[in-house]
Amino acid sequence: MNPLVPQVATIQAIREETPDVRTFTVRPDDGRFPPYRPGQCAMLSLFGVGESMISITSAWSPETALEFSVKRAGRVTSALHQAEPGHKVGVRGPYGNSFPVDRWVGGNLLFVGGGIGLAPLRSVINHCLGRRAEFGRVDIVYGARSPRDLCFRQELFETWPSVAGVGVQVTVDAADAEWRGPVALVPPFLEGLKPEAAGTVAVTCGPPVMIRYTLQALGRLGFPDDRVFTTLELKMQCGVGKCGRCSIGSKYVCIDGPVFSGAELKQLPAEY
Amino acid sequence: MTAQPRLVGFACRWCSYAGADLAGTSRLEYPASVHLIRVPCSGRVDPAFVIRAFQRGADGVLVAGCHPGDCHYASGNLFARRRFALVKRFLEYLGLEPERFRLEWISAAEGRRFAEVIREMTADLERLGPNRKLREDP
Amino acid sequence: MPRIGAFICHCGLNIAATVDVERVAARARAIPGVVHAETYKYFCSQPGQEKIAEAIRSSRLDGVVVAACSPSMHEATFREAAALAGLNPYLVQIANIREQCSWVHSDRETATVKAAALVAAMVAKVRRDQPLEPIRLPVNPRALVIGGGVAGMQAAWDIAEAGHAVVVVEREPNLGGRMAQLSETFPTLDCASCILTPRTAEVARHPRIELLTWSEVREVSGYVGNFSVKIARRPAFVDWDRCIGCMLCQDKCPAPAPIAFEHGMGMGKAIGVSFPQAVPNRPVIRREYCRRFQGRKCQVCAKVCPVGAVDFEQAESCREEKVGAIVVATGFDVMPAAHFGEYGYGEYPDVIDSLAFERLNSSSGPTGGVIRRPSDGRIPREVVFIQCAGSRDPDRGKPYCSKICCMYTAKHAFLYRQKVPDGQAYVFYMDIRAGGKGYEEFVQRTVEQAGAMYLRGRVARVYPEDGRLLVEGVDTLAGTKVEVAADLVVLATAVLPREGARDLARTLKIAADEHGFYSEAHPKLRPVETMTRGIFLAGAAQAPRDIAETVAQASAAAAKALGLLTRGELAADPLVAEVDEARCSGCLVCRHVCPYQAIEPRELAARKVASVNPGLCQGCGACAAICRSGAMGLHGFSDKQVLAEVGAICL
Amino acid sequence: MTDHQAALRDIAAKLLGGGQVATFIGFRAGLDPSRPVPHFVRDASGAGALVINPFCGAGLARHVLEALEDGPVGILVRGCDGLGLERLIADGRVTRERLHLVAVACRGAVDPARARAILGRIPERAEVDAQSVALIAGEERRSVPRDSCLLGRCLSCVDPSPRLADTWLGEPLPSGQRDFEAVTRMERQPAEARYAFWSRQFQRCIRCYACRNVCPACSCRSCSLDDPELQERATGLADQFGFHFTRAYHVAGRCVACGECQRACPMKVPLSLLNEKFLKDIRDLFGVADPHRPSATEPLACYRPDDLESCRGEAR
Amino acid sequence: MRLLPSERLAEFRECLAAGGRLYGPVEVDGIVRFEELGGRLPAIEPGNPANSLKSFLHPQTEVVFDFEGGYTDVALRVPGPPAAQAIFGVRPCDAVALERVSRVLLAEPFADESYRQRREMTAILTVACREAGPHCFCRSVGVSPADGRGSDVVLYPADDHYLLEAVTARGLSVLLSAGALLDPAGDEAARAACQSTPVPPVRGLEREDLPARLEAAPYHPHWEELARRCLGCGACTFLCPTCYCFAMFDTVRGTRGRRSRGWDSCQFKDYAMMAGGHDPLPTRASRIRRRFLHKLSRFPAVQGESACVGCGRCAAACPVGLHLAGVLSELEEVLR
Repeated sequence: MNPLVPQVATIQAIREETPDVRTFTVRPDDGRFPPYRPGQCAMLSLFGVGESMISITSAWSPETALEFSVKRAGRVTSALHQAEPGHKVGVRGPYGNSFPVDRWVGGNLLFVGGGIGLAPLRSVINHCLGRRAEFGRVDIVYGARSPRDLCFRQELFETWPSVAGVGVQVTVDAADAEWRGPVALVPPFLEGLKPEAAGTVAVTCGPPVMIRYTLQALGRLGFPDDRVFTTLELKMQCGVGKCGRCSIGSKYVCIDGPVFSGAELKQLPAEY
Repeated sequence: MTAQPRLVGFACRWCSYAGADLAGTSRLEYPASVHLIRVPCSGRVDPAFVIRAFQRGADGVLVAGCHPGDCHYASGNLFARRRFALVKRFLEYLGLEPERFRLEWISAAEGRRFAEVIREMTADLERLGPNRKLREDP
Repeated sequence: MPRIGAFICHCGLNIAATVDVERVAARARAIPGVVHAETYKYFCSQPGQEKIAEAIRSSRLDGVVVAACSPSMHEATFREAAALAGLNPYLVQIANIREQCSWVHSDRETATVKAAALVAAMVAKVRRDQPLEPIRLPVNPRALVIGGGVAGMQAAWDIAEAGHAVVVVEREPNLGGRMAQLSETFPTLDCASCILTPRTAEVARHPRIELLTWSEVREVSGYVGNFSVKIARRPAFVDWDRCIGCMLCQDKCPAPAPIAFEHGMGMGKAIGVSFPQAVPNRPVIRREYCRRFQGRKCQVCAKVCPVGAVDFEQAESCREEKVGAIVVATGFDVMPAAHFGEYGYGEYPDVIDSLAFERLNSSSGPTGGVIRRPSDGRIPREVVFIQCAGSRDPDRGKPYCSKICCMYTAKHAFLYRQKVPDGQAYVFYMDIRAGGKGYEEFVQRTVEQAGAMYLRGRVARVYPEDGRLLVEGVDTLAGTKVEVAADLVVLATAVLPREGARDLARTLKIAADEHGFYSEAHPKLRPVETMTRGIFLAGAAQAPRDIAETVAQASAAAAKALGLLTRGELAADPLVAEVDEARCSGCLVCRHVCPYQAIEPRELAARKVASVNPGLCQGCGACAAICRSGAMGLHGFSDKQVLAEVGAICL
Repeated sequence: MTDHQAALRDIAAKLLGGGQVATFIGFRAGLDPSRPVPHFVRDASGAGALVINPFCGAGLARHVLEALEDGPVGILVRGCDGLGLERLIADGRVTRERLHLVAVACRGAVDPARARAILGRIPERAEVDAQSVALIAGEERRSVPRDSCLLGRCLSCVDPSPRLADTWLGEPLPSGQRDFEAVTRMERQPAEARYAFWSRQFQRCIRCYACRNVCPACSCRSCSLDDPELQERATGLADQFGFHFTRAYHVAGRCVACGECQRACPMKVPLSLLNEKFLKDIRDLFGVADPHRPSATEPLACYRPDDLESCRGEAR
Repeated sequence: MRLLPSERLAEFRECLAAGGRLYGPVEVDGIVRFEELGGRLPAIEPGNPANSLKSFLHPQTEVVFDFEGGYTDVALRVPGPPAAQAIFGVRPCDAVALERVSRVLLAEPFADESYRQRREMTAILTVACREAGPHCFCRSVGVSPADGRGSDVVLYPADDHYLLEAVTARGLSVLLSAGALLDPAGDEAARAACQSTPVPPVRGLEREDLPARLEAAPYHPHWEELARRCLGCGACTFLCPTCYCFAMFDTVRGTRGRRSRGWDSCQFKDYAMMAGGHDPLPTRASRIRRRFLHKLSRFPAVQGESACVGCGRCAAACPVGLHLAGVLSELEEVLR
């Protein structure tokens, strides 16, 4: 079977997260989508428009449909934002590596997200919370440009905080009238929280700039490179390591990534 | 009913499109081969439109505008005249039959002439048969 | 995804008889993005528009295609209907399946297929339409009137009376134009100046009217509501602010000068006014006749002037006026002598034209209203009037009828008989055109009371014989050759646009016909508007007409101008060009093809891009077509829209 | 030509040394002597690398666009480069004031591949004159006709000398008139033969955009050929016809006939034969004497009220 | 080993043609390129045809699938399997290049199905080189003029005959099908001759430490120098037998549509530009550097061998002489 040919799937529900982020619930018409691990992506496409690599924000289970949180940016994602439940999409995957969750067992987890970057984290957070007993303390630090740009509000403010041993800290770059919470960029905000590095794995995802400064911050906080993880995003055409688009050095983000440890990142040329 | 040639026409809204309307109000019958696309002025017609029509399966293309001197915008049709004089020759240079592309001046008062041009051109295209040149595979 | 509604109109049986509208609707429904398709008897009717509005609301439409009659019929109707239902009116497109389908094809099958294709094309187009807002243009409430004749004065007066400031530009030193040269007016024979002088005074006095005489329009830029006009005032060599109008200068000036006003019948002075009642009552020095300017040392005027207003150093001055509307009332000229060799016009002093005859008639004229022939000042016993001199003569003159000649010739014959009771007037004519209130009756009076002899036919030639002029012609009714020995021959020469009318047309960017008369936007429905928004026409500048019509038209032009000026701002069609600055390379080839100078370069960061003035742009799309990169777009007719239409048609 | 090399290096060094220009564009030796490459000298000391000889085949005009970002540019110009720069200036992409043109008359450049084929080895030197070309390698010196080894773009050249110049190397040569003889030959072919010919040519095209990227008349910031809605990415024959029509039409009346597109085409698509058709018709229809020499207004951006209506009636 | 007398070449061609479409290098309009052979014999000249072998296995554009329907219903149709084809007159370097490309496109778990099917339906008959072409430098990148990798059959030319060697099972069956034309052969002279064909070396290409040297100087100013000269066209990449980058695009005709894939070039601006506007390869220099590093350092790092096979096409094609061999010798200087 040609890996470039997608499964036809149907949009079942659309949830508006923010003015420019929507979460699509998608179920393949043949009902089967291979099991996927937290951090993996899939090629989501509109027929006649094109494809876009999107991280899967849902945590896999046999019955739940796929969820994708999509930020309106280019041609495909803009068209997706015009789509309605019942519309057909193409989906192929899952692609890429995933967060090495099993290697984290027994440790504390620190998730640092920015903006739409919470999408890939959400799948791993929910995956880990599904295995709550296997981990120590779980801290979630999340920030967005403004209160209206915060994704997954329900989980942020209700679901996750209600889980034992889970702390959620939310900040915004710029407040609005209602906002009572902290106002700060994520990296300094994180440093201010002084999370305990010892025995903790840090996972971060967000805009390139935010990732860069967060990694530096984590370094200063004493997190060793091999216990810091992030995901990279590059333009992709095939998603299966053929089209050449997403190569960084001798790696292809689509198959060798998107998850990289801080140590691996240091090995890559700065072409991302 | 036999399959008719497909004739795509670009008509300036002030003269030729109105001329076609007049043909209508005068109930002058002409072949249904032609489908007009309304443009503000023959000077608006980019040769890319003509090429696209041939690519997508038009058997002929007509660009129609006001008579020289009568352009609602003073000069649009005079630019069009130069542009399509070249384009027509170039298309022939590429091997297209001359009858497949025409630039015509049709005023708002020339409903009869519009019908006449369509009849003529349709007859030419029927004689030539379907166009395959420049055309993508259906 | 787009949510487009397609509405297929039966137009009674006009469409439905030839096109299977239900099938067209079904085809439309099959187009991706079309979420609603229905047919109805008459969508243009109130209930029809209601249906569209209802569908827009209930199906949350973001695009509407109405398949019906030509967009020239009801595009506006349906756009308004959509707007009322909350849909941007520019998201409505019309598929013309009546004029261009059902009315011209009889085969139901082919017509139906074509109609469906036309609908598909419009669906493809409307999908790529953007919501647009009309362009709001501020309107400068002032008006400019070009020409200070009876037309210009009437227009200026009406506009000023309505409360708007008006600038009147007149090429001559004073107001009045042609009418001021006339003696009496037909058919009532009131004296022209008796009617005109009070009106002239009113205009001159009016607080909201500014007179710029001895001046010319040099440059016009801008657009409707926002014209900027450069006006040059020729040097009068008299400081009009100082001048008290005593005219001592004129009395004492030793240099005679033929002044245009007397039309060759009388002389004026190198300094002075054209006629006694001139408004403004201020003199000008005509360089070409002034001794001082001819290098001789005459200073008479300067010496006699009690207020030292004479200023030989005065130079041309230029000023700029900002106005919202322009009324063009530049009037007419008559055909020059050169055309009439066979009549000896210009050769024999006693062959004159009608305007000259008006001066001979005028009590304020050179002869004090006594009709004397130019050669020897004798009172002519026989006068021959030749009509259609240059008019209705496609070969040698003008093809058109000058319209006023029949009447003023009758008037001349009548007045002549009044002043020379034993004189005999002959009138050579082609036809008598006396359409107008009391006109025909007046011609009859001329024949019956004034005993003028009307001879139907053309005059072959006029030649002198012992002090008189022999007029050879044919009486085509009698079929006989006629020969009249006359003391004076008066030619009803053809009416022409004012000299320089074409240049002014270019300056104003308005159209003129082959003869130089300004073209109206529509001969029936927009007779006083030009194709250029904000510029209106009054009087003989547009075509030959008499005073009554001229004044009526002047008021009409004023009303049109007021319709514009009374609005604080006006809305222009947003279907204009717009530059995608990110793509523009700044080659500005678009600038060369823009007929409206609407494109200007704009500095953007370190580079130059084209930018369109939406006020000037008329949406012709020449720029969009010549732009290679596709940076220049045209709202409503973008490359992508037209290409999509092509694609849809060719499916 | 070659004998101007010392002078060229001298001038370049002065311009760079004196700070009048930030970059000097010329040629330097390539991997083999018959293949010099465009070179960008950044400081006076580098001027010694400049070469000038009959193997200098590439056009230089298009390179000023990038180079100007670093400041004023000095550039070696032959007739073709000069016209190319005139085009870029007319298009408002380049300002004359920021250029220093070192002009040289050119009798034509040798096509290294053809020369090698003739000699059977890489030529080391060449001498080009109005009649013939001498190819030299080691002891061997072979004199051959111009049309056997010059670049196609040089064989049809009528502008050996640039019209713009700030400094001259040697004397200008007189310019000539284009004859469009190749176009005329093509026009004489039957329609079917022409279509077959162009189909064959366009089918070869690999859409590498070299033709566009070397073209001094194709300097748009964003090219319609990159817009998938205006030019789909597919490469079927219809797409290829569309692509080549658009490329040729977009330079119609603007092409300076430098022939760079054809030289650059790795598939030898005869692009000049397309450009020249437009040039010929512009000359014949609009009476533009030298349509390839940039003028104040492009032939398609102006009109005469009495232009002939060539499209009318013909189809009957 | 079999022997084919030169005079039987035409018959041999016929029997290849019997197996499906047959392509080979021929001169058309003054340019030698792979075309359908028809009645012609392959033009076996030193060097390579203008277009590379990849055109037949990884075409310029190909259909991924067609679709039909609207927003709420869509049906996909994938194209049927490719027809059998043979390419006769390939140069060893081209075949080796194919083998390199296969390492990527056939890599599991996501093997490129259409490429795999094409490869299986394609017989590649290579003619070893007795003479180097104007731009050849295969030896500098570890490829020999008699290299059999990637070929199905290799023909070693001798004065009046060819020595035929089947490299793969597919090759063997080709030889069997042509058995009647072939004589048994013992002598290996032809092969030896080809193996010892001289190919001028390119300075710096053979260096063991080349990858290290390149990676060590990623921002060397010479990359900028190259960028000034480069026109940013895709000639080098599209003609390169080992460049496999492609892009996917959709085209629509009413309710029917098509998703296709087509060659793309890392030398084009926007090649890596992301929807958000972020571009990891924003400058021409960065794109050129990417290309050379990929060929000479990064691909080898993963695949153990260079992604350049020394075919010399970039040298023949580049309008400004900015080709791998040339650039390498330039770098050799500036990196010293």
